[in-house]
Amino acid sequence: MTDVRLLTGGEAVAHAMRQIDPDVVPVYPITPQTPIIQTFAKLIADGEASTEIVNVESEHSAMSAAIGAALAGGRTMTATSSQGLALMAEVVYIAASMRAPIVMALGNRALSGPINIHCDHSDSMLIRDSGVVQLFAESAQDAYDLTVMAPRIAEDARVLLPVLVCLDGFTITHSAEPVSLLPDDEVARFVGPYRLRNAVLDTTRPTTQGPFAMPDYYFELRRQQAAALEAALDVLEEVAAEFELLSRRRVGALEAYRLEDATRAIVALGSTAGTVKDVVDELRDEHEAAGLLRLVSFRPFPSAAIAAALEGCASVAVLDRADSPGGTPPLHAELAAALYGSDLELAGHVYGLGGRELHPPDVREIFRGAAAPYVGLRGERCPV
Amino acid sequence: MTDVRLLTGGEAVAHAMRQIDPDVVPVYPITPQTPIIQTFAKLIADGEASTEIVNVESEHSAMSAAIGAALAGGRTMTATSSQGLALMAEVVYIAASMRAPIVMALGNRALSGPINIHCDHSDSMLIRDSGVVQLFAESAQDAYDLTVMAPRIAEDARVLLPVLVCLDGFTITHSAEPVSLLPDDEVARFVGPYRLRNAVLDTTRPTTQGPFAMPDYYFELRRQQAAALEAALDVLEEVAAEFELLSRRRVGALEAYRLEDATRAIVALGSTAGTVKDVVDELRDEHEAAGLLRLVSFRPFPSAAIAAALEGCASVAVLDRADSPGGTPPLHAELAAALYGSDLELAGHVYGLGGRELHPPDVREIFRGAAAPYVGLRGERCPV
Amino acid sequence: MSRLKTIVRNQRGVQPLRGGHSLCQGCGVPMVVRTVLSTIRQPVVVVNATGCLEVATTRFPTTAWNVPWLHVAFENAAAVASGVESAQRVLRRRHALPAGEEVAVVVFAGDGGTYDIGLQALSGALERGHRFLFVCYDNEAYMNTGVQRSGATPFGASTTTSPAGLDSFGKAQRRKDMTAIAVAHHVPYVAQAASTHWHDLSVKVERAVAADGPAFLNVLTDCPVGWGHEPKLAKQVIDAAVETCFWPLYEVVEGRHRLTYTPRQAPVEEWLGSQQRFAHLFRPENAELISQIQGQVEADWNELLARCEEGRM
Amino acid sequence: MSRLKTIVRNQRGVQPLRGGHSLCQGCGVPMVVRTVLSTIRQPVVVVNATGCLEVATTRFPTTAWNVPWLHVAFENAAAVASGVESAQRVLRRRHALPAGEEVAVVVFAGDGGTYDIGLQALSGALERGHRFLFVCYDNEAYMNTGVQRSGATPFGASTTTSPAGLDSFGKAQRRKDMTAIAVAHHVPYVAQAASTHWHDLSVKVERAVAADGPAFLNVLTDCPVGWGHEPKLAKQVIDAAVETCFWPLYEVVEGRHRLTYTPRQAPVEEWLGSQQRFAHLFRPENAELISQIQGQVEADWNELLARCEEGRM
Amino acid sequence: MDGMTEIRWHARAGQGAKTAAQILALALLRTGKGVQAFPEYGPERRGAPLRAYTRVADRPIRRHDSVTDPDVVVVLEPSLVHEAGVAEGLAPDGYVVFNGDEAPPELDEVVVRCVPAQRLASKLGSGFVNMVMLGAVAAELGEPPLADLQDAAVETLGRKVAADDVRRALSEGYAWLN
Amino acid sequence: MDGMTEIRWHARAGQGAKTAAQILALALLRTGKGVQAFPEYGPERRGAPLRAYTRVADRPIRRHDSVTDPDVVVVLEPSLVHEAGVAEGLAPDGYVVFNGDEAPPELDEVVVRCVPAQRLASKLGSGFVNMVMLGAVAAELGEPPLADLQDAAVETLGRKVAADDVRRALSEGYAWLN
Amino acid sequence: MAELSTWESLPIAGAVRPSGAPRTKTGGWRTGEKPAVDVSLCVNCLLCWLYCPDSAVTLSGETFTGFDLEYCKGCGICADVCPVAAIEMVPE
Amino acid sequence: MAELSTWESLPIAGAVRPSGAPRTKTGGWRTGEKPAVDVSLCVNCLLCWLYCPDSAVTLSGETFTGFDLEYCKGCGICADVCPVAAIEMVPE
Ligand SMILES: Cc1ncc(C[n+]2csc(CCOP(=O)(O)OP(=O)(O)O)c2C)c(N)n1
Ligand SMILES: Cc1ncc(C[n+]2csc(CCOP(=O)(O)OP(=O)(O)O)c2C)c(N)n1
Ligand code: SF4
Ligand code: SF4
Ligand code: SF4
Ligand code: SF4
Ligand code: SF4
Ligand code: SF4
Ligand SMILES: [Mg+2]
Ligand SMILES: [Mg+2]
Repeated sequence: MTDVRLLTGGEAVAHAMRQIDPDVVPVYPITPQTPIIQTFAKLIADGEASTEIVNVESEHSAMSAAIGAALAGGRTMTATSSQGLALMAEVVYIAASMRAPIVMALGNRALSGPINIHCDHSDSMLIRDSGVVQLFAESAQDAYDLTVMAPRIAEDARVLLPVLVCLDGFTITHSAEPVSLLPDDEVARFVGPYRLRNAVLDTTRPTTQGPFAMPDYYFELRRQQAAALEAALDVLEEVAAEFELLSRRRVGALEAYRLEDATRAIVALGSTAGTVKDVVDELRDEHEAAGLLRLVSFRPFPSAAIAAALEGCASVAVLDRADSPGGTPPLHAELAAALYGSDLELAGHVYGLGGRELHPPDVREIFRGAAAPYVGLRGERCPV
Repeated sequence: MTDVRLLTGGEAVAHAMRQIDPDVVPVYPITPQTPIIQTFAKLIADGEASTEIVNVESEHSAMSAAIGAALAGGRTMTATSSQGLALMAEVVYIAASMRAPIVMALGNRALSGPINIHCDHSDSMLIRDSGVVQLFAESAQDAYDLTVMAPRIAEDARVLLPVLVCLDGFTITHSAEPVSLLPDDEVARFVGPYRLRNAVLDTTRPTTQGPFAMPDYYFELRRQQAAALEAALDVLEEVAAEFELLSRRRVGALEAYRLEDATRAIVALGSTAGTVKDVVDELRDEHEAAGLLRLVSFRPFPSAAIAAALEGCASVAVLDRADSPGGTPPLHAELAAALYGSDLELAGHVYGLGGRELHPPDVREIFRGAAAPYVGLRGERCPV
Repeated sequence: MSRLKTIVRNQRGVQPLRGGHSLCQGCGVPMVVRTVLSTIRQPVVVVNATGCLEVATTRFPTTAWNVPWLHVAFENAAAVASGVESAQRVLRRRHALPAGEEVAVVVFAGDGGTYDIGLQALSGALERGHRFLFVCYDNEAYMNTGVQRSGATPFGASTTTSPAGLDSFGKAQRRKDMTAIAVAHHVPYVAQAASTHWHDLSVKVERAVAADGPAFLNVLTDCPVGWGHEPKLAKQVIDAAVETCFWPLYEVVEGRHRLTYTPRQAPVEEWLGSQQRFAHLFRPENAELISQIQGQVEADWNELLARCEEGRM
Repeated sequence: MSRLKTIVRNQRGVQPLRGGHSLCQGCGVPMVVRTVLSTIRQPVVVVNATGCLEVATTRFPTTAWNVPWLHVAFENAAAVASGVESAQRVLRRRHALPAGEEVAVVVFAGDGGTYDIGLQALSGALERGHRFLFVCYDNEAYMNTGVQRSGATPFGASTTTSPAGLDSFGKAQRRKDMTAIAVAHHVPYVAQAASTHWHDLSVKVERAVAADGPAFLNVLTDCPVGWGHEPKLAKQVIDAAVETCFWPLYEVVEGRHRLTYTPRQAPVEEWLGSQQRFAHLFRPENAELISQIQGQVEADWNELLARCEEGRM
Repeated sequence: MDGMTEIRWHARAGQGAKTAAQILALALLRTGKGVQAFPEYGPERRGAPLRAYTRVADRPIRRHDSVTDPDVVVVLEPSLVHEAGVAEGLAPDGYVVFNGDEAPPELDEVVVRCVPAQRLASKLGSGFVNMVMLGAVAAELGEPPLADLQDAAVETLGRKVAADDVRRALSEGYAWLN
Repeated sequence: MDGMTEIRWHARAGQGAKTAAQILALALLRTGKGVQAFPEYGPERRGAPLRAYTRVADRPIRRHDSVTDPDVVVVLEPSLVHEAGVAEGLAPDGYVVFNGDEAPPELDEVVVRCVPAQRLASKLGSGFVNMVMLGAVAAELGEPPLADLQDAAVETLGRKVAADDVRRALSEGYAWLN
Repeated sequence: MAELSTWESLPIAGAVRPSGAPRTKTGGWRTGEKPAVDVSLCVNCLLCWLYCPDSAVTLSGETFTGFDLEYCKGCGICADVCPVAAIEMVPE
Repeated sequence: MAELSTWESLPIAGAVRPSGAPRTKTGGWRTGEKPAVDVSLCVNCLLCWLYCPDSAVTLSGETFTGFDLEYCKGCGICADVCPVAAIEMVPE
């Protein structure tokens, strides 16, 4: 009775949206998010869902309208990429602080400049301090699953935060893969109705939302938000467990792939993990104790679980698909903090910026410790 | 012959701008940057400098116009804070990638929400991957000095990047302190004329600037930018040395304060460093081997110099004036990466969000290792 | 006076904006808020752009507001309102809201949040046709941050970013004509009003809320601090703006222009002379500027009259 | 034909936009670029907003441009141009540029980068009075990203985000009247033009560049892919827009409106019928929509005529 | 990777290579295979050279890099042999399925199966060159069965095209190389 | 901190406390001291209670936290004793300089120096209440010398005010507590 | 800051309910003058009520009753707009 | 990717000088038809030149000379706008 289709990640997300049938979707087009919103728009135009799509005039307004809609009392979703996320960055922070449980699909794409439409994670990383939940999909199936799970995490009373489902631009958004869809009614039951405690449209119990906070209260209000993110880690696992009952697929905060007895491990996000898994299998066949730690949840960052998962390893290579010029790349820095004081050797690599490919031979080099800090860059010299 | 005045940090920056007399200053008001632009506007209105101020309609346009002006061939400065920086974030990345040597004063202020006008560093941290240089002032004097030095760093052929001079909102922007100004002509001579290789207004040698880059070239163009930031570290020291000859003041990438034989150190940015210095002196008087590492340059992050400076310490407390909910605070994460594999004990503290005060007793607690992760937060429990 | 009694009655004993806020002594904004909100009979939700009104009324944990109130940022009030309005529309369609009167969505934004940084969000919302009322309280500068020039600041006014000085006579550009820009969006209702012409304002609010689509109200509102006049002279100052034709009162219903008040066409000096920000214009060397301003006001006035004529054709 | 020869001569043998770009076969944009740039006699700097023109002409390390060309982002072309223009002004004042003819600053932006996401930057630049020419090549949708609805998309058009479907007839809102919005900014020169009316367009460019301040040109430009017509029918399709009064050609000089071409007022079906994006309107159940469109076009046309009359008073 | 077949499609944007790559994947998915189908994207428009890919394997496909050394290359647009490096990276035991009566000299070094798809499609009168080629590719691969391929194609192309024309084009190509 | 004097000014926004705090710092700077002057900022407007601070020390001042336990509290606006906790944190050996003829009961527990600045300023006819108070504070502190203070004030207040009025107001206050 | 709430006890997102919220008594902002009414002159036009920036004109139903001096900032607008000069600003 | 430049050898910020820049030969985009002119009919109006999206109509000074088939994408617009039907689209 499972409904397996050949869908791009973008289409898969659009189908999850159709099944969730949110109240409001304010959205602005940008490559490679377009397959999501075009597929969804067509489904709506044909009456397969009845969401109110608000075709706003910029991404700043997309997120602003999403906040308005979500706090008014409507379940709200949106989607963007790259420059779109950068343009709405200001309001993403505010959405998190106003605790608006908006679900947003992010087709990861390199930030300008130069302008480029292909995948890297610089857009996600731009808002890593904003207080939103960020979950990375490895495949179109993952993108679907996480989108279905997302409202449950976002709307949990312990969380109440925006949840971003990140899918690699083109590699996931535009690649057709087998995707198993849940029945419509099961999704509807799984996500349940949207219930907000302080809906702005409830004029009988007025609230002042988005007040000014001076030094006497700002810190405390921010701390609340950090606590919500900490709670999101538990909630994510709970929702993942429940989702597993339904789907027999489990997507939690992280996936340890053949890590049990691994001595060398790679840590990676997103679609690259699939490529790494193939190489891990090959190396295992060659009797090399290689393993992969795939992070699904980058925010909240599951530090303790990561440290535990990597405990037996001797060395870890962390793959950043984003740079921080003049500083430490984001994932590398997080790993350094999470593993600080351990004996693990840690090597950081930046790869895949602006859609540069990472092929299995590159992955092998990384496992061998023979890769340059910038993997796949022309003109890069290996460290001595 | 030194001209010592009582100036707020904002006024001090405005006077540096008057002395530099840039060609174009596109700017949009926001607290606590306003003293800078208001003082400067008044100086222009009275004919004390002849800069073209462009009163744009938003910060996104301020940075956009700055890019246009700088690449057209005009020396360009601007200033902003908080939401202003967040709104222009998209274009800050592009300014860096287009290698526009814009100098920007940033009156550090907490990002919304909730909305707040007081100091923390969340705004600076938002753009830490953007590829700009970020220098933090400890005092009004520092703010002046760094502003005078900034064009030299920004415009150096090895760098060609935006340089942000960050001054703590209110604490520096609005506090009056003694500031020693250099003579106008010395500043003019120090900064020299603005010369751009590919000025857009040079219609005899047309260039295409801001092209589209596919996966075949994007990575390489980004790598160039990272190299420019690496080079900025050397250039900063060179310019600092030259500035020292003029002023007898030296502001380099970092300041080691009584670190030589320190066993416990604090690492901090901005105006807080002054408070820490007072406590260090007290502790030294009490025969405690305390020291401070003040970072002036957060981008580029002087990892090697930091590791060297902290080598003799047993434990280091790093003070972040910004949080990364669900993750590691920015400075903490950088330190973890810089010191990874060393024996140093590293403790991270978040403090001062939204203008929360940090008083000497708090600093003592931190030195004692008795402070909570969130210092000065109401309701925070100390770790067990 | 019956309209004012109606306004009082609409409040049902609860001031939507209560005392205890920290707007300046004599600030002109609250009376606009009162007139607008109390004219509206149905329940309201207020969306507020960053600015004096917002900052000074909601210092956590206090609040001066007694109606649902939402603030997100400076430049996006119209977009936030789009979201609220869309949610209401779909929730009513889906029967997920208690039956009852439709909630009126009202935006308050200053001129900065309307003419400049908020223009795009407003324009987009007008194009999409959301049913909401956008009220710009236009005090002609960024007051909250200390009186900086905005697109609404009149030619010649001194502000902290267009200061009069030895080399400068204040703002060098004419003001953006925001009301005309809103009209060009072909929305059902647009009007220009002035705070102290409260009856006119109240009538306009009524029409605006009844309109089947977006409505835009541009309300000239005094700021004693930024304009430089004694607070209690609010009425006199605003009246001068109206009577000199600097700020004509009119409305545009489905594209048809109509004057709602006939001013006595006083010389602009009456308006300029009432405020410190224009004081430098009265220096002898600036005499030419005043006649330039008079000329511009007259030209604009004649153009407006022509539009009103056109409507009558 | 002498104007066309002048255009050719202005080029001095160098095409500002050369072949080798990857715009679609038959794209309507390049001829607008050619007509605009070659009409201008002085040296130019081009600022380009993100969109088809930008993306398809500058894939690194290639470039199709032969004049200084600057691209920063999608929404800020007018602000970037403000910076370039300001720099030129101050550098000339400071004698830091080689003496010689002033460089004309020309922006090219699509309708998305003009009506929607770029509106605010444009509005601010118009208010500040920078001397530059903003050319919107209006192909009525976001083409670069795959034909999504924009503020310029006409009522009833099917796009990928306003698709015609079982429950939908395409875009439900009327198009934003960007030319009128620009006019409301009271800038020296505003005009509406159409790509294939090249002579009219060229004359307008000449006037625009001569204007003492900002100039705005809104040029209807066909997109065979997004509109759904054969590339070679460009002229026929654009002519239909003009002849049906859907897209009147006019200019507004210092506030005075003037028609620059008298169309034959053909029925809108001529325009709608020429493109796939309107095909669904011809289904029987949508007949009402077509007469609604005809009504709107006529109302707008009459309003424009009234404005032109007014100018003559 | 063991048991994986990688196919690269060459065409001009607008000629239906992306769709063909996807239909093949769908039909193979229905036979229980692991599949993936994706095109390459750039700023180029209708008329520009374009590549698309299909991956097939006996188990789920996880790798997410592009195809560098295809087992099969399909040339939908013959003129591309001049500009697009169609044989680049072709696996040693790989082959090219070429739209034309005979192999062009550019492909002298590699194994080529010719399918006069243009001609066959014209003959059928429906212009489905891509479907003719797709049918031929399936025949050469030995999977999926023609009927499955036809079903997948009709489903993917939807209401807007005549199902019979699609089926006929596929079987014409299938027959040619079977 | 050794050798540091911290002064807190209480007034309503618009009464010139920020300026007074700054003038004091400037005059002390001219005598070779380390100084700092800053107000507290909030969303409150003209009329709201406001605090400003002056720090003086024998060496450069580096700390950048607010003043919590001032050595001197200056109350420019007498009505503030009801609402603003003016004696809060006052150092054990600290004192309050109060604008009024006699100390209000709220300040019973602390040392108060009264300066009828309102009355003195009215008498002078110039309304510089803040300058009268500033003069008195300097006298009480024992520094800076009156002339330095007067110069600093005239320089800070600029052309817009009558220099003589400023000087007179300062000396009036100075004389009162000297 | 001991009297202020801890972070765990604050309302989520700082959303404030007007009913329970504290309000700042801004009566202290008055700088020497306060409004006083001669009720015998008052014609109950309610203009003072409409204009008062601080919502400090009190009503009973629709009848003017006086001023709420806890919030009145003493701006004098009510006195200025009263058509019958029933309000005067008087020293505190 | 061996033929592409290394990161150190690229122009700063990717600023390209048109003179040295490679250009894509888009003549291959034509799908079967190319323009052909009957010069004897041509009245040198230059409309084809003005309209050509690919700058593929060549001139000598101000005189029409033909087509640059390296760039011509074969859209047929030149043939459509030629007032004297001097241009025809013909099979390659
Ligand atoms: C993105 C951004 N830029 C700047 C600011 C700072 N800011 C807050 S309010 C304001 C001025 C508001 O002016 P206006 O809209 O006219 O309202 P008023 O203050 O006059 O009430 C400014 C510049 C901000 N909050 N956000
Ligand atoms: C901030 C941002 N949002 C979205 C995009 C994606 N985007 C690039 S071009 C474009 C559409 C351009 O439309 P238009 O201005 O009409 O030009 P056209 O494509 O029609 O030439 C969009 C949506 C972007 N680059 N930046
Ligand atoms: S500054 Fe002006 S607008 Fe703002 S509160 Fe004061 S009087 Fe009102
Ligand atoms: S999509 Fe339209 S506008 Fe864009 S290049 Fe193609 S034809 Fe031109
Ligand atoms: S004086 Fe001002 S604040 Fe007081 S009641 Fe009158 S109008 Fe209101
Ligand atoms: S304004 Fe005067 S007359 Fe009117 S209600 Fe107030 S006090 Fe009475
Ligand atoms: S066919 Fe098209 S591209 Fe070729 S020359 Fe003619 S107009 Fe130009
Ligand atoms: S359009 Fe025709 S007549 Fe005119 S120049 Fe071209 S070929 Fe000659
Ligand atoms: Mg304002
Ligand atoms: Mg367009």
